[in-house]
Amino acid sequence: MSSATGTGVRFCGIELAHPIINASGTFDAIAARRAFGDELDRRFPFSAFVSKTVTVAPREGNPPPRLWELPAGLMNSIGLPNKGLEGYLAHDLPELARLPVPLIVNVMGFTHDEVARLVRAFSSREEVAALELNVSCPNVETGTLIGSDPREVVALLDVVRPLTAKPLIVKLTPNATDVAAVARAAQDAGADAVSLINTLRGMALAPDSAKPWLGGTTGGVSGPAVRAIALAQTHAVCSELGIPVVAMGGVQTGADAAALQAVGATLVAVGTESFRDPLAGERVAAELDDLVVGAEP
Amino acid sequence: MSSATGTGVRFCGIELAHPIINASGTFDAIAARRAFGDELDRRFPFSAFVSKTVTVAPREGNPPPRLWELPAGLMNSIGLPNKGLEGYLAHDLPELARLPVPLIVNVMGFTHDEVARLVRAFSSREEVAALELNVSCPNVETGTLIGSDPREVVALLDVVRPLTAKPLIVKLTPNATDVAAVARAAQDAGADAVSLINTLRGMALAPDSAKPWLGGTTGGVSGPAVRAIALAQTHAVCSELGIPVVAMGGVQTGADAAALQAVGATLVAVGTESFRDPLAGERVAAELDDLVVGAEP
Amino acid sequence: MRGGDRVLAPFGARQVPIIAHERHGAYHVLRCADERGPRPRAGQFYMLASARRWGGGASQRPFVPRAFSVLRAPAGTDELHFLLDVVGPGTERLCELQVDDGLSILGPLGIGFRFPRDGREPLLVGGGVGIAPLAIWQDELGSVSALLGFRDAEHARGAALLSGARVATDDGSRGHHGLVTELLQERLVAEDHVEVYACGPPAMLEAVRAMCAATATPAQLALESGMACGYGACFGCVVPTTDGYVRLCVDGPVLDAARLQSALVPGAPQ
Amino acid sequence: MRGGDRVLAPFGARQVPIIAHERHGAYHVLRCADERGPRPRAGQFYMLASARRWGGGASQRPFVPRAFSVLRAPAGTDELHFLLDVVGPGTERLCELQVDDGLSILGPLGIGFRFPRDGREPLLVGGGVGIAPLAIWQDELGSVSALLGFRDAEHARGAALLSGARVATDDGSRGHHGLVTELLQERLVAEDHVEVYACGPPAMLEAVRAMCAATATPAQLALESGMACGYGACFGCVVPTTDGYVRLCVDGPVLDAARLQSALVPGAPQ
Ligand SMILES: Cc1cc2nc3c(=O)[nH]c(=O)nc-3n(C[C@H](O)[C@H](O)[C@H](O)COP(=O)(O)OP(=O)(O)OC[C@H]3O[C@@H](n4cnc5c(N)ncnc54)[C@H](O)[C@@H]3O)c2cc1C
Ligand SMILES: Cc1cc2nc3c(=O)[nH]c(=O)nc-3n(C[C@H](O)[C@H](O)[C@H](O)COP(=O)(O)OP(=O)(O)OC[C@H]3O[C@@H](n4cnc5c(N)ncnc54)[C@H](O)[C@@H]3O)c2cc1C
Ligand SMILES: Cc1cc2nc3c(=O)[nH]c(=O)nc-3n(C[C@H](O)[C@H](O)[C@H](O)COP(=O)(O)O)c2cc1C
Ligand SMILES: Cc1cc2nc3c(=O)[nH]c(=O)nc-3n(C[C@H](O)[C@H](O)[C@H](O)COP(=O)(O)O)c2cc1C
Ligand code: FES
Ligand code: FES
Repeated sequence: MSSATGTGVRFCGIELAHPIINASGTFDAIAARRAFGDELDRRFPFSAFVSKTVTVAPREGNPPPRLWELPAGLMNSIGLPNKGLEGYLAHDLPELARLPVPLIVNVMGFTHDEVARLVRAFSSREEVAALELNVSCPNVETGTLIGSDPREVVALLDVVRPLTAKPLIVKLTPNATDVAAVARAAQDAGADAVSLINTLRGMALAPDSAKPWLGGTTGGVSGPAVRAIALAQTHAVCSELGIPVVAMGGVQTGADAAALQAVGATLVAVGTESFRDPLAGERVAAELDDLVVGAEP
Repeated sequence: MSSATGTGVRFCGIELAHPIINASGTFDAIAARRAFGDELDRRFPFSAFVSKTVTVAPREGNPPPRLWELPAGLMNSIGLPNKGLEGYLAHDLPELARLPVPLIVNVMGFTHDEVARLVRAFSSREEVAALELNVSCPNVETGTLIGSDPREVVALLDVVRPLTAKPLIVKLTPNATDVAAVARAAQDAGADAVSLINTLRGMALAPDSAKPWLGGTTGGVSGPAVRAIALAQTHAVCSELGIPVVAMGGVQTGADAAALQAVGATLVAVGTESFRDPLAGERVAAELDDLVVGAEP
Repeated sequence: MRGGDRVLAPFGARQVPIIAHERHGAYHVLRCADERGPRPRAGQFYMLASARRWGGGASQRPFVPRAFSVLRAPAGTDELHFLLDVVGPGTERLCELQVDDGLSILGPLGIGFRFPRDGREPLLVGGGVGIAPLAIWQDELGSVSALLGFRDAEHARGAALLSGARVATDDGSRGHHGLVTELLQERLVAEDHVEVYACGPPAMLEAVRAMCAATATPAQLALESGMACGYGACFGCVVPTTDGYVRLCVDGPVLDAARLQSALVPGAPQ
Repeated sequence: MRGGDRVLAPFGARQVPIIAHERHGAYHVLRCADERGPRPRAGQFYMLASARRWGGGASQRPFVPRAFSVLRAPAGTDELHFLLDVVGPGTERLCELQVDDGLSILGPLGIGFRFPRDGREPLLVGGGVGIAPLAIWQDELGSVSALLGFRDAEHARGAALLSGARVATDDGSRGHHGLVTELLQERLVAEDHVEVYACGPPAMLEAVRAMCAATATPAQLALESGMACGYGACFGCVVPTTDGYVRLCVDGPVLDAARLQSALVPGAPQ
C-alpha cells in the first residue's frame, strides 16, 4: 500500500518529504509561529500540515475545562473552535499557505449542505492540496454519528465527491462497531483515502465531586493509551482497503509509526505527542527513517 | 440506582458485604488457593466471585504469547480457556462453592442452544447466585458480534431469559457504536442487570518484526488506559437504564470506583489491577468505604 | 496584543541540567542552566517535565508537561529559576529532581507583564506560589511594593524571594492576620495612581479584579488554567474574556483585568 | 503435581526494604529483608515492582510486576536475593532501586525443583541470568556440579554466585570457548546417573531438553514466559506441554523436561 521511496512518499498524488504529518487539531501552525517565530517554518516537523476542523459558522468551542490528563493519555473536549469558513479563508489560509509543506484542510458540516459548501469553497483554492472530512459528528436530521454508519458516509460522499477533484480523505471515528465496514463504504463511494483513529469517547469526574470535569461532559481520549486500539483498527481497515490510509493514535516513536505502516498505513500522523514536544513529529520521522534504513540488507 | 447501606449493598436480591467484586477472567480463586492457601478464603477480597467464562465444550485457549503490556494497561488474547460445562460442574463448582461469598458464573455460547444449555445447567445449582452472559462473541450464523447489536441481544435473551429465575447479568462489549442502545435492549428483553466494560479490541506487533505479537492476532485492552472510556460508557448506560449496573474498566482506587458509582453503577468490578496485587479488591473496597464515610456530613 | 512583551522560544523542548534545588518553607525552587535559551520576560512561563521517568506517579500520571512561571532569570547568567508547590503527580516528580538531573523545558512562552500606564506606580499582589512571576518583575522594575498572602508562616517563608514585601497570612502566624486583598484594599483607598500586578489563586485574583474595577485601577493578572501544550496547539487552556475564549498560553498568561468578567477560571489548578 | 515443592505465599503484595544493591559484572543483585514472608524453595519466584513510580519508563511502562527467581534466601536470615539483567523498562526501574527504597513483592510463587530421582547426581546447567535459581538450589543440595554459560567474561562474573562452576563463554573470553551445552554433552557422555537442572535462554533449554531426551537423562527445566499476575489469575503465562497448555506461574516455572515437546516458549523473554 505504501509507495515510500527512501523517506519520500507519494500520497494521493502529493509528493511528501517523509510519511509523518500532524493529526488535525493538535498543531496550530499560526499560534506556533507566534511562539517560535520563523524557526517553525525553517524546521517544520511535518511533511504536510493538516489544519484543525473548519466549520461553516464560526465556533467558540466548549466551555472550559477542556482537558483531563489520563494514565498515558489525554482527554479533550475542545469543541472544534474555529473562525468559520469566511474567517478561515480570510485569516488562516494566507498564513498557512506560507508553510513549506502541502496543506490539508479538515472540514466538518452538520448537514450535507454545509459539507458541500466547505468542499466547494476549498476545491477552488490552489493553496489546498487535499481535504479531510471529519465525520465524527451527528447527522442533525437522523441523530446518528455519521462516521459510525456506512450508509451515512455513502450518502455524504454521494453529495460531496462530485464537487471536487482534490483528494478527499475521510477521517473515521473509532467509536463504531465495524470501522472497516465504514472505511469500505467510504472507498466505494469515492474517497481517495481514509484516516484513523479519531479520539475515543471518554469521561472523567472532577476530583472531590460527582460532576463531570469537562465542560463538554464527555471528551475524546488520545495518546499512548489508545495506541493498541489504533493499531487494531488500522489493521482491520487496511486489510480491506485498496486506497491509502493515514494512521494515527498514540504515536510517540518511529517504532510506533513503523507498526502502523507494517499493517498497511501510507502516512502516519502525530497528535498528542506534539503537546509533549512541538518537535515530536521531526523526531518520529527521523526514528522511522533510521528503522527503515536499518532494516535494509 | 444504588441501594448501598453503609458499605453493604443489595444487588438483584443478593446481599453483598460491599460493592467490589472481581471482573470475570481476572481472578482464579482455585489457583489463588494453591498459591496462597486458606488465607484466600479468610480474607477474600471481593464481595462476590465471578468466574471466568464457561463454554459448553472445553477450550484450550489461544496460543501464546497471550499478553502484551501497554502504556498504563494490558492487552490479552487468552481465548477463554476453560474445562467446559461438564468439567466446570465436576471440578470447579465444588471448589468455588467453598468461597465465603456468593458465586456468579459467567457463560458464553456460540449458538443460542449453547447458551441455553449453560443457563439451564446452572439454573438448577443452588451454589450459583447469578449468571453473567458474555455476549462479546460472534453469532456463528450471522457473523455479527452479538453484544454490538441490540437485535441479537434481544434474540438471545428471548431464548434464555425464560430458562432461569436466577438474576441474569448481560456483559456488554465496548466495541459497539451505541452501547446504551444494546443495554436498553437487554433491559427490555428481561436482563436483571448489565455489566460493562469488557476489553477493547487492540493489537501490537512483535518488537523488531512486522508480525502480530499475540497468538490470537488481536487482543483485548484493559487497565487504567481504558478508565475514561469505561466511565463514559457506564454514564451513557446508567442514564438510560432502570436495572442495576456492574461497572468496570481500569479501576485502581476507591476514587475510581466512586466515580463509576457516581454515574450510576451499583457494583464495581476490579480486573487488571488484581494482577498487580491480588488484594487490590480489598484495598479498593476500603478506600471506597473511607470516601463514602468521609463524605457523610 | 503587544508582541514586544513576548520573547520567542527556541523551537522544541530542550534538556537542561538542574543546578540547584532549594527549599523555601513549603516551596521548592529549582534552578537550571539554560544555555541555549533567551532571557525571558517577566510573566512568561515554561513547560517543564523531568527528562527521565515523567510518569508512573499517582493514576499513572504525569503525562503532559506542566506550566511554570519563571521566578527569576538573573541578569548575566543563563539560569532560570522556578518556584514549585507540590499539589499532584507532576509537581511531585519535578520536586524529586536533584542537581545534575535533566529537566525538559519549552519556553519562554506566552505574554508577560507590560510596564505601567501613564507613569503609574506598580503594586505587586501575590498569593501563595503565585508570587513567582512577581519576583522577576520586581527584579526588572526595581524596588516596588509587594503585598503577599500565604496560608501560614511556613508558606510565608516564600516572601523572602521578593524584597520588602508586606505579608499577610490566613492564620495570622506571620504579618497581617487575614487576606492579602485586605492589604490591597488599604492601598487602593490611600493612593490612586497605581497599576496592580497580581498572581495567585483564582479567588484572590477575582477579589483583586473586583477591587480594581471598583476603583478604576488598572490591573494585570497572571492567570492559570490547565494546559497540555503551552504553545497554542491544543486549544485546551482557554479562559472566557470580553472577546470570547482566549488561549491563555499564547494570549496570556497575563491578561488585563479589564478583559475579564471574572478571574474564576473553570478548572484552573487551585 | 507435588504440593510439597511449593511454599505458600502470604496473600497480597507486601512492601519490603532494599538492603543491598550489588553489581556482579553485567548483572545486579538486589537484596531485600522479607520479615513477613516464609523461606522459599529453590526454583520458586516472586513478582517484583518498585514500591514507588512503577511506570513512566520507555513506552510508559512498566505496568504489571515482573517475575524473578529467587537467587538465594540465606538460612537464618529474612533476606531474599534476586539476580537481575536489565533488558527493558521493568528491569531498568528495579535496578534503579537503592538501599532503603521500597520493593513490592508477591511470593514465593510456583513450584520449584524436586530432589533427584533414584539417587541420581544433580547437575546444574545455567545460561546467563538463568543461573539465579541454580544458586539457591546449590545452597540446598550442597556442592554439586554446575555448568554455566555466558556471553562474555563480563557476564561470566555472575558465575561467582555459584561455587565451583565450570564456565563457558560465547566469545571465549573466559573458560570454555563455546556453548555450555557442549560442556553438558561431555558430561552426559561420561556419566549416566545424573539429573539435570537447567535454567537459561529458550534456545539453551531446548538444547538441554533434546540432549537429555536423547540420553534418557531426567531433567527439570525452569522456564520463563511473559507473566502479568504470577498466581494463576490471568491465564497469560501458558506454555504448551504434553498435557496441553499449563500456566507456568502455578504449574511451573520448573517443569519436567519430559512434559515438553520443545522448550522454545513463544514470546518468552529472551
Ligand atoms: C501559566 C502558568 C504558570 C504557572 N506557574 C506556576 C508556578 O510558578 N509554580 C507552581 O507551583 N505552579 C504554577 N502553575 C500551576 C502548575 O502548572 C500546576 O500546579 C501543575 O500543573 C500541577 O500539576 P500536578 O500534576 O502536580 O497536579 P494535578 O494533579 O495536575 O492537579 C492540579 C489541579 O489540576 C486539576 N486536576 C486534577 N487531576 C487532573 C487530571 N487528571 N487532569 C487535569 N486536571 C487535573 C485539579 O484542579 C487539581 O487541583 C502555573 C500554571 C500556569 C498555567
Ligand atoms: C518465573 C520467571 C523467573 C524469572 N527470573 C528472572 C531472574 O531471576 N532474573 C532476571 O533478570 N529475569 C528473570 N525473569 C525474566 C524477567 O521476568 C524479565 O526479564 C522481565 O519481565 C523483563 O521486563 P522488562 O520490562 O525489563 O523488559 P520487557 O520490555 O518486558 O522485555 C522483555 C521481553 O518481553 C517481550 N516484550 C517486549 N515488550 C513487551 C510488551 N509491551 N509486553 C509484553 N512483552 C513484551 C520481549 O520478548 C522482550 O524481550 C524471569 C521470568 C520468569 C517468568
Ligand atoms: C486536543 C485535541 C484536539 C483535536 N481536534 C481535532 C479536530 O479539530 N479535528 C479532528 O479531526 N481531530 C481532532 N483531534 C483528533 C486527532 O486528530 C487524532 O485523531 C487523535 O488525537 C489521535 O491521535 P493521537 O493519539 O496521536 O493524539 C484532536 C485531538 C486532540 C487531542
Ligand atoms: C486477562 C483477562 C482475561 C479476561 N477474561 C474474561 C473472561 O473470561 N470473560 C469476560 O467476560 N471478561 C474477561 N475479561 C474482561 C474483564 O472481565 C473486564 O471486563 C476488563 O478487563 C475491564 O476491566 P479492568 O480494566 O479492570 O481489567 C478478561 C480481562 C483480562 C485482562
Ligand atoms: S495549552 Fe495548549 S493551547 Fe494553550
Ligand atoms: S502469570 Fe497470570 S496466570 Fe500465570
